[in-house]
Amino acid sequence: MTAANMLVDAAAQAGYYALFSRSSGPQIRGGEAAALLRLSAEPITSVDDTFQILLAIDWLNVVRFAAELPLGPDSLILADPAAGEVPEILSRTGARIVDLPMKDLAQSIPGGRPNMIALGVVAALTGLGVEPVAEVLGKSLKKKHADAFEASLAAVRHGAETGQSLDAPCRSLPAPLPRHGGRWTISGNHAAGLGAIRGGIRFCAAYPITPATESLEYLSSALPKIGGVFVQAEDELASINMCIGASFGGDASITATAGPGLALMTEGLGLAVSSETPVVVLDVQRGGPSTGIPTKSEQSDLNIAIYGLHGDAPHLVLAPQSIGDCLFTTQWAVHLAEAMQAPCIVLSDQSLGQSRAVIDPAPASPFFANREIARTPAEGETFKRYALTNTGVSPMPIPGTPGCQYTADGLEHAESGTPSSQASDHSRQLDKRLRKLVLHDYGSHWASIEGEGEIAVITWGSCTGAAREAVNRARADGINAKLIAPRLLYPTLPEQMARALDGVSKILVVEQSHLGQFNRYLRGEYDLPVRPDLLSRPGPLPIRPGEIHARLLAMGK
Amino acid sequence: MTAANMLVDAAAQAGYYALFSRSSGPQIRGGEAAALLRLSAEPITSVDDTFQILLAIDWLNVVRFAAELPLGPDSLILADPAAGEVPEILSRTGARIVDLPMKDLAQSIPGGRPNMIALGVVAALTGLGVEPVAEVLGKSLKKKHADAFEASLAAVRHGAETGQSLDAPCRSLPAPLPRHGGRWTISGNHAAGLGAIRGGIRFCAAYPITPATESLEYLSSALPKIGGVFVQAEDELASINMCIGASFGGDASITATAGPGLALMTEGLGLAVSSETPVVVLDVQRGGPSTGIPTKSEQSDLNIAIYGLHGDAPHLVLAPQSIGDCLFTTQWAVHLAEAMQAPCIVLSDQSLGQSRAVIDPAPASPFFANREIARTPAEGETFKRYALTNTGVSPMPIPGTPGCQYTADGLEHAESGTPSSQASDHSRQLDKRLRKLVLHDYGSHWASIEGEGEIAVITWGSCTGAAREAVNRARADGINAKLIAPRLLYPTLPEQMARALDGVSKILVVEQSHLGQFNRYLRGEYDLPVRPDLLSRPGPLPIRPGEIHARLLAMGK
Amino acid sequence: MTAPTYSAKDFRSDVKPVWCPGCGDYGVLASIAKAFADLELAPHQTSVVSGIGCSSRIPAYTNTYGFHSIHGRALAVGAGLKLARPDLTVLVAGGDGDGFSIGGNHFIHACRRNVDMTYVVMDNRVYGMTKGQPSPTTEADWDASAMAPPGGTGVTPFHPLAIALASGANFIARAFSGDINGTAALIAEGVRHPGFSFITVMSPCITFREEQRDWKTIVRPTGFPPTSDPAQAARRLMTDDGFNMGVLYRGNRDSFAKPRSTECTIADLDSEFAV
Amino acid sequence: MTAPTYSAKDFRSDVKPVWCPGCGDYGVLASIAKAFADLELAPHQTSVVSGIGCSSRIPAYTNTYGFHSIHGRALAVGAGLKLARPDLTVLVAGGDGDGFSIGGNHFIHACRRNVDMTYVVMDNRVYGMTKGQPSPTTEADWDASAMAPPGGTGVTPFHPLAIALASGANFIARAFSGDINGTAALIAEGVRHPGFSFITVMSPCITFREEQRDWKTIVRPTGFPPTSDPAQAARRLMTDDGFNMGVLYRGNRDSFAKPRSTECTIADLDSEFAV
Ligand SMILES: Cc1ncc(C[n+]2csc(CCOP(=O)(O)OP(=O)(O)O)c2C)c(N)n1
Ligand SMILES: Cc1ncc(C[n+]2csc(CCOP(=O)(O)OP(=O)(O)O)c2C)c(N)n1
Ligand code: SF4
Ligand code: SF4
Ligand SMILES: [Mg+2]
Ligand SMILES: [Mg+2]
Repeated sequence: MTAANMLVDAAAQAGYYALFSRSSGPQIRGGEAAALLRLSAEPITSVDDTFQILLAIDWLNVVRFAAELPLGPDSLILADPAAGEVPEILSRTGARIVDLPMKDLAQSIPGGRPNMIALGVVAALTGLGVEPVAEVLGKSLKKKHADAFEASLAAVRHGAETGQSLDAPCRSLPAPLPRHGGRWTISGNHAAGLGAIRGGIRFCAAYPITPATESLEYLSSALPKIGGVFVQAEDELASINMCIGASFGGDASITATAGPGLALMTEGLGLAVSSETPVVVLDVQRGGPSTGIPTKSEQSDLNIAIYGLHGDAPHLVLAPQSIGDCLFTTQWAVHLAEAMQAPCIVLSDQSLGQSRAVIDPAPASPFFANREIARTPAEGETFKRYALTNTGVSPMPIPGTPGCQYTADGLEHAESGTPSSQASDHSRQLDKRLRKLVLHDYGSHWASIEGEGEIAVITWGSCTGAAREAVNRARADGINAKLIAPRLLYPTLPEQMARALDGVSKILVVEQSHLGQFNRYLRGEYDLPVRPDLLSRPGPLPIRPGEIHARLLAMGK
Repeated sequence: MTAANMLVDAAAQAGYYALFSRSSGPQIRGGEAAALLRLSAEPITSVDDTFQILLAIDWLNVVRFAAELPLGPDSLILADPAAGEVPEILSRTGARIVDLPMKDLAQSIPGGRPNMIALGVVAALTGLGVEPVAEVLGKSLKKKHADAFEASLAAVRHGAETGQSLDAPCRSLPAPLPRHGGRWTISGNHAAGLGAIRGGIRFCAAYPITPATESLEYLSSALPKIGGVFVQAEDELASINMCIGASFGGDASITATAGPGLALMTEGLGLAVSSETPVVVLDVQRGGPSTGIPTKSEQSDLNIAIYGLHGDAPHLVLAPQSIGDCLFTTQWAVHLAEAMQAPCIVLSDQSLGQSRAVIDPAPASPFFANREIARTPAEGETFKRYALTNTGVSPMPIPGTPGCQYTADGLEHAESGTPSSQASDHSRQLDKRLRKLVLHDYGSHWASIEGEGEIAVITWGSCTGAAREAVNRARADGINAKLIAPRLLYPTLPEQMARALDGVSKILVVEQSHLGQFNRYLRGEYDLPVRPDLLSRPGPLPIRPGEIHARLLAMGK
Repeated sequence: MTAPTYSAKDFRSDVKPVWCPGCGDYGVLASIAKAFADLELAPHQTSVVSGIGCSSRIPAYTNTYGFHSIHGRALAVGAGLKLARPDLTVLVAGGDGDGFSIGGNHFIHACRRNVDMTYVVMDNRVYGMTKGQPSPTTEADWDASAMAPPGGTGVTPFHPLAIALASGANFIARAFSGDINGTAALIAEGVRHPGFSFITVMSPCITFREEQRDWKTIVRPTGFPPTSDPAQAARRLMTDDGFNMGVLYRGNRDSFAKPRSTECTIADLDSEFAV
Repeated sequence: MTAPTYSAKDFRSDVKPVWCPGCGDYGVLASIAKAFADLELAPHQTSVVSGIGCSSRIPAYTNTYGFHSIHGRALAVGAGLKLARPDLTVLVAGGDGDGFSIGGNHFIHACRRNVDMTYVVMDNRVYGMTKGQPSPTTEADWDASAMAPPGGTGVTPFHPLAIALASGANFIARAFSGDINGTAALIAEGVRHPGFSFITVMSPCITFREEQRDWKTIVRPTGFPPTSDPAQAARRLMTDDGFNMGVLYRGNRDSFAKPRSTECTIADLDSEFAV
């Protein structure tokens, strides 16, 4: 992993974009693990169809995730013969196998390690070269560990020489594009954390859970620096309710979790709906149901995020579409939650959250927590917390404001907040809580809509990148395809969707779930012009651009 | 309430059917309260459009639920003038107002109480007569409280005389139908409890909550008599997980709750899905979201019941269609959960659960817990708990069986139960867990399908009675309408629904929720021939037959 | 100009309680209002947070920033509020079911975390709101409930004060709702004491536990001066019969608070990700 | 024919643990297997129930009826199982996070309810599985975690044994995972003891708390004979430094069990509703 991280940094240094994720076996520490890397001169938002190079220092129980390493006849397997035979599941892909005795090569360098040899080989084969790698090595090691630096650099050079001399044809990277400004390396979980803070989050209570923990680690260290508060709660029930308390107190609040934790939060989310207390929940989805597959990605929390609250409890659900978009979408989530005094769930997933990418820096965006604040009422007026306004948003006081005392309530209530079981109060407050969501102007951010044509690919979240790539390929093939990827999943925007679907006569829904959750949601919530085709599969295998492209080719005939 | 209960018992005694519910204000004890009664010579499964008689001893804050007391020009308000003016919201309905000085009348009888006067008046006006009332009074009072019995009876007689002499035209009950066997008086919550036990439930862990508590009270007293176990748990997280533990141990298990408790159970339900442990959850729905309106009815937990689990977690959701059907459906739920080793949610609601009805006794039904049990494997064979069978059901051992030791797991697993994060194990187990649900033969119980025609009313749960009555009225008007009310809400049965919808060109969906949850579910899950019309409204006002009928008339034009 | 002072009445709203006539909770409401007035607080600087139950209805009857949250979660809501807004006086209130049954985990963690707030539990040894089921403090042999088997649950009741002590609560007291002044004084002392203060108030449910009307004849002031030695407090609590009123433990742990000062800008945070 | 007897090995499955080499939990696994063998139980009559965490992976490594449930709920699953099946030996196992953080409420209620089962907590004062966050037993100043502020959380750690005592646990012991025989003996004694037995096992996380390797040099047998006096036990626990191994409390409450006998038929139940 160290070597792969260095390669990412080196690529960034040299002006390339990169996408880096990892896959590993069940051992808590050690055991088999693979670093999965894509490098490109252009921005990357998706995995590729196959890997060009598989470099194996050893095999251990690689079969446990071999299916996650797609190879083809154009792929190259560089393997240390000392690690034994290439597993059949990999060799039968037709990939070309080249022996690379990394352990032996490393031994020829004093202090050399096989992973540095490997790094050098890859730097050579991709055309990245040794220079950027040396620079990264220098930054991380030179000062404190001069010996290690020298040894590593020597090993990298040795690897690079070996790489160059290998009879291993391999697409080299094109020259990097000219750079405007710097680049970032960031994971989706960190991006979400930074987006939250940019949006104005100043309170986080949370309970650790894979694969959301890095967001929490980030917030736990960043929030205090910026005048915010982070608390590790005793469980998710406490997390969400602490956030509600802090938000009632005036702080924009967030918690982050994964499926099992989200399940524990739905009662609290219902309270946020009814008491109209803004709060953001970042759900980094993993394989389900139940404990499922904590370290692998899936898009199967859509149902619970949209429909998982008891009663009629409309709220906000957003989904970021790339690692970088985790920042924008979380920032927007804070803005929307605060503007509408409603809970907002952000559906990220493991493949976004725990992957690291080289991206262009996130531009500033205008979305900030901006609650409609109630002020002390004029003499003789009484404050009504849940007043029936036209927008559905009722000004909310910050505790400490004289004259606005009220009781926030999860019981149905009259405009004042006093509990009421009257049909009229109930329906008026239900209407108001829905109205504020549907009347809000979400602008163009509600969806990515790209291209024109009769065939629409409708997808969401982390599948967006692959779908975009597939649509672009299909368009290059002369197929009139368009991409529709809602970033706002709930509430639904019937008019906007109808406009996006104008002229569409075939639909392909793409998602990573077993039950086709997104497809059912689309059919139930929208008037689609046609029964969609569905490309859906559970995790952990990502849906790759080639699969979508193939479906589009078939549909385009 | 005592008087109303006696009237129900008396009606039952005399061979009539009855439906009795109550509505009250917020006070924990005392305060305004109304007993809502419908009496009929034929079985009743729905409230009526208006009340014929409103009898008021006092008014207190009746406006708090006056909307729940529909009156019309044909209605009669009998009010004690001592209680003051009839509230405007009631008098403006055009109902005829007749003075009835119940307090004074009561004072003329030593020990007489106004409610017994009222009971006598109603007995006379409905044509029920004093005899059955006297019999009921005798049963409840004669032995222990001879004085009270005499006083009450005298008051009832005095009331009846007054009633007869009133100038108050009122439809009398027709003669009762000849009876075959006895009758029952039972509430939906008790019926569900009895159904559970009939189905084989022998364990219940639960936490009290309105309006499910009576089910628990029933089970807590009935289970021990029949060799079962009842535990009051510390919370709903404990309830569901204790049930899972007991079920793993071999006991068919149930818990009962309402929305807020169900929200806390979804993580446990996901564990039941993944570990394939049968368990039944009775959710008696109330007004939502959050704490909402605990004492009033609504059908707004449909979303959470079907879609509230994280990950892809298919399971069973059923809904009873009448008070008596609470028995059948809960019994069936036990059978289905056990047959498929899956959690089953039964969606009752306050209007079914807390209403009391006179019904025909529930016939025996063949549905019983009948788990596919694994036996000690033959020498040399190893037991695979999650074997990939054709039906999707894998035999489950009872702990204590030699040779079948395994670990139940919420982590994704291989056939043996050993955790696995491999794509192939994941998709195979997901397929299996879905397969067992969709391959099961649910017979005709999956839905009530009545009548034929181009117009279909699709409804569910407690709305079924009103919809049935409306369809019958429409058919009497010459409109070809049919009723489709799925008792099995999840999984969905596309073929059966398609057959039910054969020839249908107009659909009216009827439900009691604000967001039209059932409508979206139907659209998302089924291929409907046409975009449905929707008659949907949140609680607490029930949807009455006349409203549905009016919509059918409009659609039939 | 001196700051206005407020009387107990100013801390009461005009919402009529749903409580049964004679419920002990009326006394607790009066005590809270009196305590806030005695502490010379202003209504808009106070907050009363609760869960669900008869007792948990209390916020709406106060004129404060109230939060009637969900069953068992009041302490979490209260802690979030106090951590976000150290300037407010946060009082969390509720019942024995809300606090010790469904809310038990937040209770022990609140004791341990020691956020500066005051927790008032109206203990009536029953679930009043749901019509009379045994709670964690209900006597093992109480069986006048449709949800208890004849002879009672047989489960030894909890000792919330002992658990609070073992979990790290910084101030522990017992009060009786019939004694409005005494309860108000204990609440005021709890509010003043740093960290997490726990005050259990014996508050009769005259509807489901009529026999609790007798409490007024049984309660007595504790004979001991308050101790700050946990071992001594533990011994006393383990042998106490449950009717000694007063401060039973007064600890000296620092309260948990999060300093809120801005050390950097968003641009600084951005720059951590620059290549 | 005499019943077959089983050796510790028979209680082990052939699933390879995911634990780090050197993790303390290997010792606990060995101790459980040994305890079951020493108790002359048969694998099919035993059950090991857990939540989620490194330690909670243990059921799959035993050859029993295991249940690897969800985070924090092991005691509820275990109680349901034992109440339904009093004939089985039910051992519940897990970590300090699972048991005392998210599972804290079930812990105190299990102590109080006193169902006859044995709860073994592998306490490593950290969340191992999620890569090293502070748990309720983590020292206030431990800050080698990406989720703890510099200087540590500042929150005083819990004392689970004291809470167990205050909550009514019937048997309380402390063990060290490095001492397989000693731990096995304590587990066996806990299983034999009626009611709820709680055994905390100090089980080092050598990956996130390397310093816990030193525990083996610090632990010592408790100097006192076990007491059945709660007040005495409370005093000892309140002053104990956390390194005394052995039985610390041995109570004599009856365990909570539900008799299962059939007194009536379904027809009898039906008839209650007849007019
Ligand atoms: C999640 C959830 N479970 C159950 C309930 C039902 N419920 C409401 S109040 C209550 C118990 C209240 O008891 P306590 O806290 O002692 O308050 P009291 O009414 O006695 O003052 C219960 C079980 C609920 N509202 N929410
Ligand atoms: C509801 C839920 N929240 C959070 C998690 C994530 N999680 C898994 S294990 C764990 C902590 C484990 O700590 P501990 O019980 O001490 O076990 P250890 O790994 O240290 O043995 C957490 C927070 C989860 N699986 N489920
Ligand atoms: S039921 Fe009991 S606790 Fe509730 S208001 Fe009445 S007396 Fe008070
Ligand atoms: S992380 Fe710690 S607790 Fe987990 S297996 Fe490794 S050493 Fe054991
Ligand atoms: Mg109570
Ligand atoms: Mg731990």
